[in-house]
Amino acid sequence: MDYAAVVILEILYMISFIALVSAGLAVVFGMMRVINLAHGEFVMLGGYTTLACQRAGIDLWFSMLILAPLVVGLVGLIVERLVIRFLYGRMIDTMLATWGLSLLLIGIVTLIFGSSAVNVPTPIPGYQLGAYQMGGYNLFIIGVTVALYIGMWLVLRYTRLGLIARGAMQNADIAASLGYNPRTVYMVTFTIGAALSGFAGGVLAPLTGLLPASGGGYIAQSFIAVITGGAGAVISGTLASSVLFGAISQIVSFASGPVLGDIVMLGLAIVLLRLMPTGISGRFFRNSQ
Amino acid sequence: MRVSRRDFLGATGALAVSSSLGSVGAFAQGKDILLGSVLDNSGNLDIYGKPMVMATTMAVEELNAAGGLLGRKIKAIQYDTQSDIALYTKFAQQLARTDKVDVVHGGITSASREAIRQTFKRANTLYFYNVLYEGGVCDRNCVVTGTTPAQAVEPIVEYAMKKWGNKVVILAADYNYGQITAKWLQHYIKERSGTVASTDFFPLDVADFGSTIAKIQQASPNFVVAALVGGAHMAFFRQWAASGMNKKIPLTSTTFGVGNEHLALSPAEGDGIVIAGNYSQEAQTPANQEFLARWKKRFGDTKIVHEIAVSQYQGIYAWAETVKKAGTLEREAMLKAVESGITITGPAGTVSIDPKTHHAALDIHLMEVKNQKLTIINTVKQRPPSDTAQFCDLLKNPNDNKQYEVKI
Amino acid sequence: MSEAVVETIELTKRFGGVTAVDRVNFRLGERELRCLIGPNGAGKSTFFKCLTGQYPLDHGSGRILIRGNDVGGLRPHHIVRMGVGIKTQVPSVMNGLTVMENLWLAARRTHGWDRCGSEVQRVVDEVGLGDIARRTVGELAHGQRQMVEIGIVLAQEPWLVLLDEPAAGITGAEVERLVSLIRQINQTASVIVVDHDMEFVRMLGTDITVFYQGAVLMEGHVDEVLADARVREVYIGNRA
Amino acid sequence: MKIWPSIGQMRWGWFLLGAAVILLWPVFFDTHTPTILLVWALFALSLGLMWGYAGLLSFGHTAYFGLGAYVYAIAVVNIGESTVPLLLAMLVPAIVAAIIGAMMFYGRISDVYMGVITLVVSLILFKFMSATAGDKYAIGDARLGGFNGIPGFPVLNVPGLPDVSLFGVPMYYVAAVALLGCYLISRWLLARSFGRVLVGIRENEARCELLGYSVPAYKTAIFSISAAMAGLAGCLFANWAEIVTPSVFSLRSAAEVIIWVIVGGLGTLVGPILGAMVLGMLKLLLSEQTVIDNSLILGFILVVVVLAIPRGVVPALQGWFGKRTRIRTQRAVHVRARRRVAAPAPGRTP
Repeated sequence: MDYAAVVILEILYMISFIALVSAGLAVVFGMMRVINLAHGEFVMLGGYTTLACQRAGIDLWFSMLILAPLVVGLVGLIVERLVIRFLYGRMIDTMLATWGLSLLLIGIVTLIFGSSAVNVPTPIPGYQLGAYQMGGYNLFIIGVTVALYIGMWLVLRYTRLGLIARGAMQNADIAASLGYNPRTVYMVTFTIGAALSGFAGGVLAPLTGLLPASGGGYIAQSFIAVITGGAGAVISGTLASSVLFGAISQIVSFASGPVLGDIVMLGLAIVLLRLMPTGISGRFFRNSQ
Repeated sequence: MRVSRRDFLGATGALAVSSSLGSVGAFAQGKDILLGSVLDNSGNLDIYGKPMVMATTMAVEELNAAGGLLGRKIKAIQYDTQSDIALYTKFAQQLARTDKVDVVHGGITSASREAIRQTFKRANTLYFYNVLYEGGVCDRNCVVTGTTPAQAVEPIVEYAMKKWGNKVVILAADYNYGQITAKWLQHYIKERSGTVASTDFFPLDVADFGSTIAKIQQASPNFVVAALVGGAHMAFFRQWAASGMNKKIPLTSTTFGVGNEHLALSPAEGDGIVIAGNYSQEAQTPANQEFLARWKKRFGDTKIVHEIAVSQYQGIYAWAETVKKAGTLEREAMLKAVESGITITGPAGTVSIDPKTHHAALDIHLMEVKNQKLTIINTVKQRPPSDTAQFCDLLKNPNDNKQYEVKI
Repeated sequence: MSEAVVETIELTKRFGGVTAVDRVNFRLGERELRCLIGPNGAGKSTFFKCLTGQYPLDHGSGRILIRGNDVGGLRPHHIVRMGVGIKTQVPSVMNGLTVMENLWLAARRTHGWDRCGSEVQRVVDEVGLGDIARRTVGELAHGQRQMVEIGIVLAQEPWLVLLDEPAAGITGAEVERLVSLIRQINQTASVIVVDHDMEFVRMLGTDITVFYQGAVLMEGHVDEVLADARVREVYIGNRA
Repeated sequence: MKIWPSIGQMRWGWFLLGAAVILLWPVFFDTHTPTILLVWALFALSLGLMWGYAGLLSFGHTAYFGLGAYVYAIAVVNIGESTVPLLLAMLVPAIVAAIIGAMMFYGRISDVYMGVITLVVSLILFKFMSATAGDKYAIGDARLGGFNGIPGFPVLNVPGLPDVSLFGVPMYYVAAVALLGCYLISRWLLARSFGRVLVGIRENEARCELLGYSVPAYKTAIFSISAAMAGLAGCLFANWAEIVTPSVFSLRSAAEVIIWVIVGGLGTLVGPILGAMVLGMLKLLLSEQTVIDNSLILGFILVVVVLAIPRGVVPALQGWFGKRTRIRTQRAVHVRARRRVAAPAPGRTP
């Protein structure tokens, strides 16, 4: 019985994990049709920002919840100004340029921090669940993810920013008709997307440890979740695919091992893309956000 | 197209310059003894490789300062393999065929060793592997100065089973080191009539151990042995501590500390992990203290010194001793010298090469992590590589070229 | 009764809740030239795309017979291979290639390697593309690209030709040239032209099928159709 | 043929000069490093053929390179003689690509999704191969070895003579002949109707369909041919490295080949070859120093090339030095090639 609860919590954690690391990519992809292959490195940068701030004596919570998204958002802004804005409408070129960017960022972080694994202390102790000892921080991540998605939904639904965003998602001209330069909308979107990635990286840092190359581990999962989710409905699509992939990969992990979990998840992604070439949201959530 | 061809010629021209530079350099200093090394100085294994590269540099400098070998200077040719196996084979061939070095010290993971060992054997280049590993390599051309399971794994099992009980969970890295070490673990545990509740393998890029930790709790063993390797696997120790398991089920490891993992974990997270190995910076021997002082003078920071850096350092000294004894750099004579028994004293104690297996008998410490330090619980002097010795006798079968595994 | 070149029986096409084509029975005879007209949204383009296989046919929603063969469910390239030439609404040409290269690809489908060169030359002459034969199609004006696409259809030597709005973007003298080209095509092939340019349709001077709200409103010769009160009302009323 | 200027013509003079340089190289210089450069060039050629002429970008083309390497290693360990393994190393990737290609192309999957699926295929292979260290993972006598890969398999031998191994200079010639041969085959394919239809498909898929060409069949065929070439390159790589590890399936090697091709230039065959040789050489030189991180430089090059010379170096040079007509067609061709893969926005299908 306790074990069932443990399994369910781990599944929830995996779903949250995927949803959390996918959020930034989903926003950028959903609104700009830009697939940012440096997304994993933005997450990684969030982690290193947290680490650097924490080492500098800044409060850990403040570092991961506020500073990490700020710093990575700024990096995103710079990247958008220097690279991405020249490539709008050229999807494959954007993918290539951001891929180059990801290598570049890995190199820079390696130069600064070295390529050894480093860690941020875990600020929440474990707790007892029946006979089992559980990571308290995992609960925090589940909570943060839920809060993040509710927040995103509220912003999209009830604010002027959200209105513009929803307009841009359907058609870039709508933003223009509302009196906003689409280029500005893109710039802001990319910055917000980067900030969300940095947020995810900051929050996850205490749990996973940091390597310059650890972005690669995030990109595959979030890439697949977002693309499978589809561009039609950022929140519901990404959530749906996170739930699907998170649950399945964790169930398979429990049944056999983590490797098979990954492989089953990837295989499933191929099947889904074949069956639903416009993603889950293209099929089921046509008119929501 | 015309221009692109010119481009091509330009590139190949550069190539010619670079390759001829290499051979000209080697020729001009033809009297130097050439010591090659292939180690991961960058990439995700550089936590192991960087200090080994430094140790190589330091050992060669010290030997040269003491007059070199056979009256000749030693020149180190070190290549960075960037944690990429393909570069190992490339540079191994370069060392053996182009640079024509007299000896090679290198390789970190067992995967990298197996990628290059045969190259050196074919090229008749003496090869030293100076890293703890899963044991069993029986190759006359290859000298091993790192620990094997009989030396560093059995003491853990012995100590932990006596102290905590006989139900064990094994977690191991999913490549030959982890696979074979897990077999030895199972062998030693069964020998002491213990039970292995489960054995799980993890590819080097796995960083999420949530389901694993839950499964371990379900199995509720008396203790856990972790033979995990590399940066991503560090996450296990963190997640283990984050869930509070470090207070509940004792944890031991065959690899912890080798990459200075104890420094990356906070005291609260790392304390209590039991390991066994050849080296602790805390060892109060004069040899170790002097070694650390020299390191500090040369590189500044001694924090990063770990067991396999010391192993590499000792390996080079053992080879130097071999050359002195042989009086020549001819491979056969050096091997004869190895087989006559070589003994040196290094920072980690006495290293004596066993003529039958070309492995080293070493001093082994049982250690516990306390406040980011590897505190020595007890020490066994000159523990022999008895695992490999079960199968391997190079004096009798000099042409043996196999890696033996324990049968369970 | 002679075999029809094209025949649809109760052809129906729905998109979601909208019925774009509603139980259309249509028949095109040998060497016949027929115009499909109708106001925007009348279903003529949808009907056309059903014929070409661009819109797959739903199960149980009528049949399409081309020379007696049921082609419902076939993909466009299968239909084309029967000897059907298709020109789509938006000029669909290979923009990065030259005019001659475009024609070559069209000719190669029906002709052997050795004959393609002379076929391309024939079409260039017939359509009057000589001046632009070596230009990259992407650089040409809209009307010129329309003519290139007609040329592509010609190069296939089809016995059934389906043209969707061939006159769009073509002006003055070019229209006359187009009309004579279509007549020429009609010498060897049955032709369906979809267009709503009345002037152009009048110039073709042929039989007409009028679509309205997904169904056939009436059929007849151009003069009697254009004189019909219902057609005038539907057409002009809706266009205004 | 006068009708077809868009596909670069075979220039025998330059080809013979290039071939002469490659074939005479071992007379003067060391061959170990040049061998791998030839192998990488072949790999880049395989992707350049498919991407540059058919407009199909496989993000995970390294899957077929790696499959070639693994198939060779597994087969040669079991068989001993290298001729059949060499053929299998081309055949198996070709079949796998044909299956995956048919699944994608007959399913009308858009270009971006094709990118995702091809990448995921190589990720799956990477994960799977990394997890095969246990001794239960063996095919015949060959243990897959997980992260270690398969070391110490017999290298290529003279067909029929298992004892006469080809390594060193003979191995270099094998790679040289493979590269030159595949180049000629690619040229031949492009000069046939097959190649022209591919270019047509790149330019306008719907039009080719309406001309009666079976677009999915053509795409599947070129994907399969390209995979066979990549497999051959992988097999040669295995012979050069004398070990096969899962890193052949890694994201990094997937990225590398794309960088070589895009830097060298799309819509040419010599571009990818030169791109691979120059950047491959750069990669090797960089690993002999430890000051600057290797990935930093590669990343920088990729970003700069995409921004500054999106056509790639060779077409840009051709543009500057070639005849005016050539410039125009090359540019137009190229722009189409990029735009075609760029245009469709997923999730917005009508």
